[in-house]
Amino acid sequence: MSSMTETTSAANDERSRKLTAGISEGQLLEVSMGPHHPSTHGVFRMDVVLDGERVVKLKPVVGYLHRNHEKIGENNSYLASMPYTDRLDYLCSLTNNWAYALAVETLAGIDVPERAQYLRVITAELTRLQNHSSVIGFLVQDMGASGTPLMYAFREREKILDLFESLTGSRMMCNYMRFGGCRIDLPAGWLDRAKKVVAGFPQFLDEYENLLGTNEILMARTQGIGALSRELAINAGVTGPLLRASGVNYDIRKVDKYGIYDRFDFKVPLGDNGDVYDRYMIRILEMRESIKILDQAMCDIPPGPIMDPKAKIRGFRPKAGEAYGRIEAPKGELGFYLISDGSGNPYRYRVRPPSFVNLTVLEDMCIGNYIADTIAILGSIDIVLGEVDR
Amino acid sequence: MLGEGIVRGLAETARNFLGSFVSKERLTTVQFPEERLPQAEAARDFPFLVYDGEDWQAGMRCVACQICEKECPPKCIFIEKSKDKKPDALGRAQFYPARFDIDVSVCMSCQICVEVCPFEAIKMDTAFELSTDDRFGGLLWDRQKLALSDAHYHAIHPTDAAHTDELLAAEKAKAEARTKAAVAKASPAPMPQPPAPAAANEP
Amino acid sequence: MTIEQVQSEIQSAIPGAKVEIILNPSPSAQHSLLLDHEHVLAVATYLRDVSELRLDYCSNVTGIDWLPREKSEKVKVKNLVEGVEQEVEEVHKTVVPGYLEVVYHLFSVEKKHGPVILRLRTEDRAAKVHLPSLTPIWRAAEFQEREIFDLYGVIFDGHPDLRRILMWEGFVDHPMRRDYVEPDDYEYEPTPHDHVLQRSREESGRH
Amino acid sequence: MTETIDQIFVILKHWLVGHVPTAVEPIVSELLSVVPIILLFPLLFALITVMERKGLGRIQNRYGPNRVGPCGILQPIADGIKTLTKENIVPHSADKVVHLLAPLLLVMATFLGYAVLPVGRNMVAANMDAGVLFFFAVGSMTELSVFMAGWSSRNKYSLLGAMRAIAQMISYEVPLILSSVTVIMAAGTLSTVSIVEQQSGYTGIFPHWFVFTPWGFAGFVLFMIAATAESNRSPFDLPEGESELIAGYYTEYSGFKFALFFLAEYLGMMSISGMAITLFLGGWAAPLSFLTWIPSYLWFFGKLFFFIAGFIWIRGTLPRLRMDQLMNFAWKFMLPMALINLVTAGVWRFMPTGILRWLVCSAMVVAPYVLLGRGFMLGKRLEKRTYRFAD
Repeated sequence: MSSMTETTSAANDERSRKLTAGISEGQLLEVSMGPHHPSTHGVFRMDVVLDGERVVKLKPVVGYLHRNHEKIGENNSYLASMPYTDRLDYLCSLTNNWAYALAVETLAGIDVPERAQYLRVITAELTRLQNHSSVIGFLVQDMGASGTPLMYAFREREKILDLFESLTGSRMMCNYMRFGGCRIDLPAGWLDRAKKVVAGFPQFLDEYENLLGTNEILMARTQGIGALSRELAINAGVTGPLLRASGVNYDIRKVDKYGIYDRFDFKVPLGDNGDVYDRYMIRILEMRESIKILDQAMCDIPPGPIMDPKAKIRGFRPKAGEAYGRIEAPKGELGFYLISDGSGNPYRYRVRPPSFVNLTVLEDMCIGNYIADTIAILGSIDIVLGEVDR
Repeated sequence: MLGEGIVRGLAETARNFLGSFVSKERLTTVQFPEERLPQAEAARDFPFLVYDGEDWQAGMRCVACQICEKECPPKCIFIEKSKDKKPDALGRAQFYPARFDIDVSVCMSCQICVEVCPFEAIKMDTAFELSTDDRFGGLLWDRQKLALSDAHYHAIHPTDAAHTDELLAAEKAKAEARTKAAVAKASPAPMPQPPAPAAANEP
Repeated sequence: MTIEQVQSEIQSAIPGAKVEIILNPSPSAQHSLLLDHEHVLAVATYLRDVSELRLDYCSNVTGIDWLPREKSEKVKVKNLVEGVEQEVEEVHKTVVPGYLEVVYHLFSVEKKHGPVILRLRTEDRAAKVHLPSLTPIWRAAEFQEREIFDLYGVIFDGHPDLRRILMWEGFVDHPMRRDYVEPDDYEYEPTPHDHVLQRSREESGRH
Repeated sequence: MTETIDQIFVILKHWLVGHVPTAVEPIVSELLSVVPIILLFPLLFALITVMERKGLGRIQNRYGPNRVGPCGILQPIADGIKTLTKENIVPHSADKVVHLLAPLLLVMATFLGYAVLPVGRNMVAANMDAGVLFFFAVGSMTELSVFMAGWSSRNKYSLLGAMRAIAQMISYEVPLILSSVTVIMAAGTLSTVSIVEQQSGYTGIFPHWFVFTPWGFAGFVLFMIAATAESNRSPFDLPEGESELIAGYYTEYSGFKFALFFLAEYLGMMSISGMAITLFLGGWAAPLSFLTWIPSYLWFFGKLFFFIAGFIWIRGTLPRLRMDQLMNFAWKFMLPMALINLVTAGVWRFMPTGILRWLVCSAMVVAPYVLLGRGFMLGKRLEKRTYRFAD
């Protein structure tokens, strides 16, 4: 019960009141940052109240990209929702695919063959690499580095997207996984190319750390900014690198051991301060762990079928019931909750988007900081509006 | 805080600045219209309808079963079944699409139609420079625009096409065996049934 | 801990709490607990702080709209109406009023287990759509409950900031309800797709 | 011969002036000094924009503009046509007169600074006795126009940007001027021409530039940091900080007025680099005695190019500071350092020549630098962290 007072959003109002005590209404500046703003990562809006440059109140406003994804899912067959999941978090379509496939497989009790599991791990970890690298690029870009870190990140990301293209036919909208396996097998020579890309990745990370790791300006801008306490992080349902930067050891790859993650030797980096710098560094360290997983997976991948022979592509109708399937997407816990009524379309198709839930604590982190910090904090949450607004 | 980190960063950018003049690894830009990367075999853009032989109308594999129309996530396919039947590649009388329209402004290149098609009749093209100045007519492709030869399919997706050919050959052999058995059982031969996968899909 | 154990634990800890098990017949076997409105806050606080389960993390909050006499809900209807007589597998033609349901998926970060699924149901779909908010217990529900309020019209009592979140202020209906009808007043621009979509709808209507 | 090439523009000007009636001679003479500046530096600005974009491109591992003309060299012309043909949008509630005046005043103010820059031997538009003073005086006029722009736009971002710009420029003017005071002390004059002339001698092959003394080097670094802030360049580009304030004080400007802001930014950058060259790097003087045959103006522009490249390099590397950090840096690091440097310059002046003078003066600069730097680190607890790993 002790954590209750700290974690409620009433605490924010209290802090707001304290900060504005003795300041008349006319002295506060209300700024509507977004929906068209260079660093809101799409069409996101923050209604900010400023005292000078200090944020005293901040309300996130979302929904500009709302297309009622869940309703589309209810009106489409199970299979037809798969390409729509690509468009949720459009940077990581493969992990979205996996989460949805996992939920449907849980719902219908479908097994996934060994090779397909390995393919899923490889593609998901590659997705994590490319997502995290572009996130740290965007984060530093938001702090005013004129594109250089982002371009380095994109240079590496392109290599991974090329791999995705030659495997799935598309760079970003991969639409690769199916209920009970994956759509197509690896083309000839793909694994060797992937190994080369993965082998070159630590070099990029070293380069990146050289560029910014000890940069005094970056440290001054990020250390101690937007600290998120352990209790609040758990209570507010924050997941992913944000949660781990606050020192909570919770990685669904380790907790649920979905797929075949129990076979790989990797560690979960944890931060102690939960500030922007920790989130930035946790992502870099997570990439290094992902490289470890990739090395093992690409070494061990067995031959065999990639689809469960019992799985049906056409006319798929799971029995009535419900299932919640979740994975550790690069942004946090991505869950799909499906209710089947026995027909070809899900009765309820719910997405638990990590970046939407992570936005809950934006105000908590921003109040009392400068307006420039809100940008850095928002960048460190790593939101993708396709997923927030659905 | 003495600026070591800044100096290291400056050294790193200098390295990249110079490296971009010598190393192709660093300067990864492909200058598009002049330079083109080879397209991946799995590349997919918009669907096309495969036809065998020379005449696109006679050789069209599509039998207007409308599975793709139903499964298409953004519902961009429209099919009108023919009233009459025409012989397909195996010589059996089949329906054919009297209309087959795809609205490529809506199509999201997801390849679901290809996967659900039991007749290997719809495949993904790799052409991507498709801009047109006619927003309405130019992006609504009819069956004539969609029809592309099997040779084209072989050219863009050789591995896939070889696999498809195997499947079709197996199908053909099965159908022939069935016809033979039917002939042996009783002449005159009954109307050949559509191949097995299609039957499996009837709700 | 099985779902029955959780049920009995809650019932012994919070006297008077009505906890009903909703079985899930699918292979996922994720069964859930239906709670009553009066005791849900107590139950939630208990589950988070006192119980051995330590469900400190509310992952997912889902709204569901159950229409009256929906054919698909025949299994669930039986659970609701007859409760204990589950073995009866006959199709009842009883008219069950529709209701809105909110589902909470709870996990434990500390003990690394889950999910424990809680359900809350409104009395009907029109007037009595109030439910107690669990945001004071789990902050994670704040935005998700707002979303359910927005898209389904469930009114969460005790929510600190219950406003529309995905739709704009001033929007009237709740678009995720099953019987939602698209308004005909949005900015409209003809595209060739309208024609195709119209025909494909007619076509699929025939099937 | 080398003398003639070096003085060719001066000779040409005198020759031209000799052909006009005596009555208009002063006006023509001034025009002949002013017009080349107004023509040359905007041309240089065009060149620098393409250089910057290509340089940043290479730093970021891409080509940069390469479509217009050979290697994209004609890109500025295309940009110019684009900005000239764009619609001039003035916000409905803006103060229209001030909104129009702000960019004009800004460009005018930045151009005025060039009057006292000796771009070559005998090549200065106005050889004032108080040249340095004049330069800083007109330099501070830019603050006014920036605030005019931010205020008149009636935009919250513009206002915030203008507020930041004022605070930043005024704060950094202090270390900027204090660091140049060392040179004025050493040279004993405020005239830019004499400051350069004092540096144009050689010991052996090495020049007598002020940057080659402990106080001169420290002053130069301080001057350049302050100059970066004065010209709103990264990492001090907060007033326009695009990720926070869209474009800061010129958010509401479009078309040609926007281009004027852009022009002014680069002109300001060049003029302040020119001043740094004049004060610390010997102006138009050759860096080594045997290179004096190369015309003086080429040396000046060569050094200018070097400075611009440095600005681009820094812009391509560093993230932006935050407002409070920027102010802290100005008042808690730059100002004390500039003051200590002033004392150092005095000590240097009165100590006898020799190795001891070097040691004492270097220590006087380095010790406070280390102390202040470490102090910053400890005060904020900034450090490279280590992380825990869980299984």
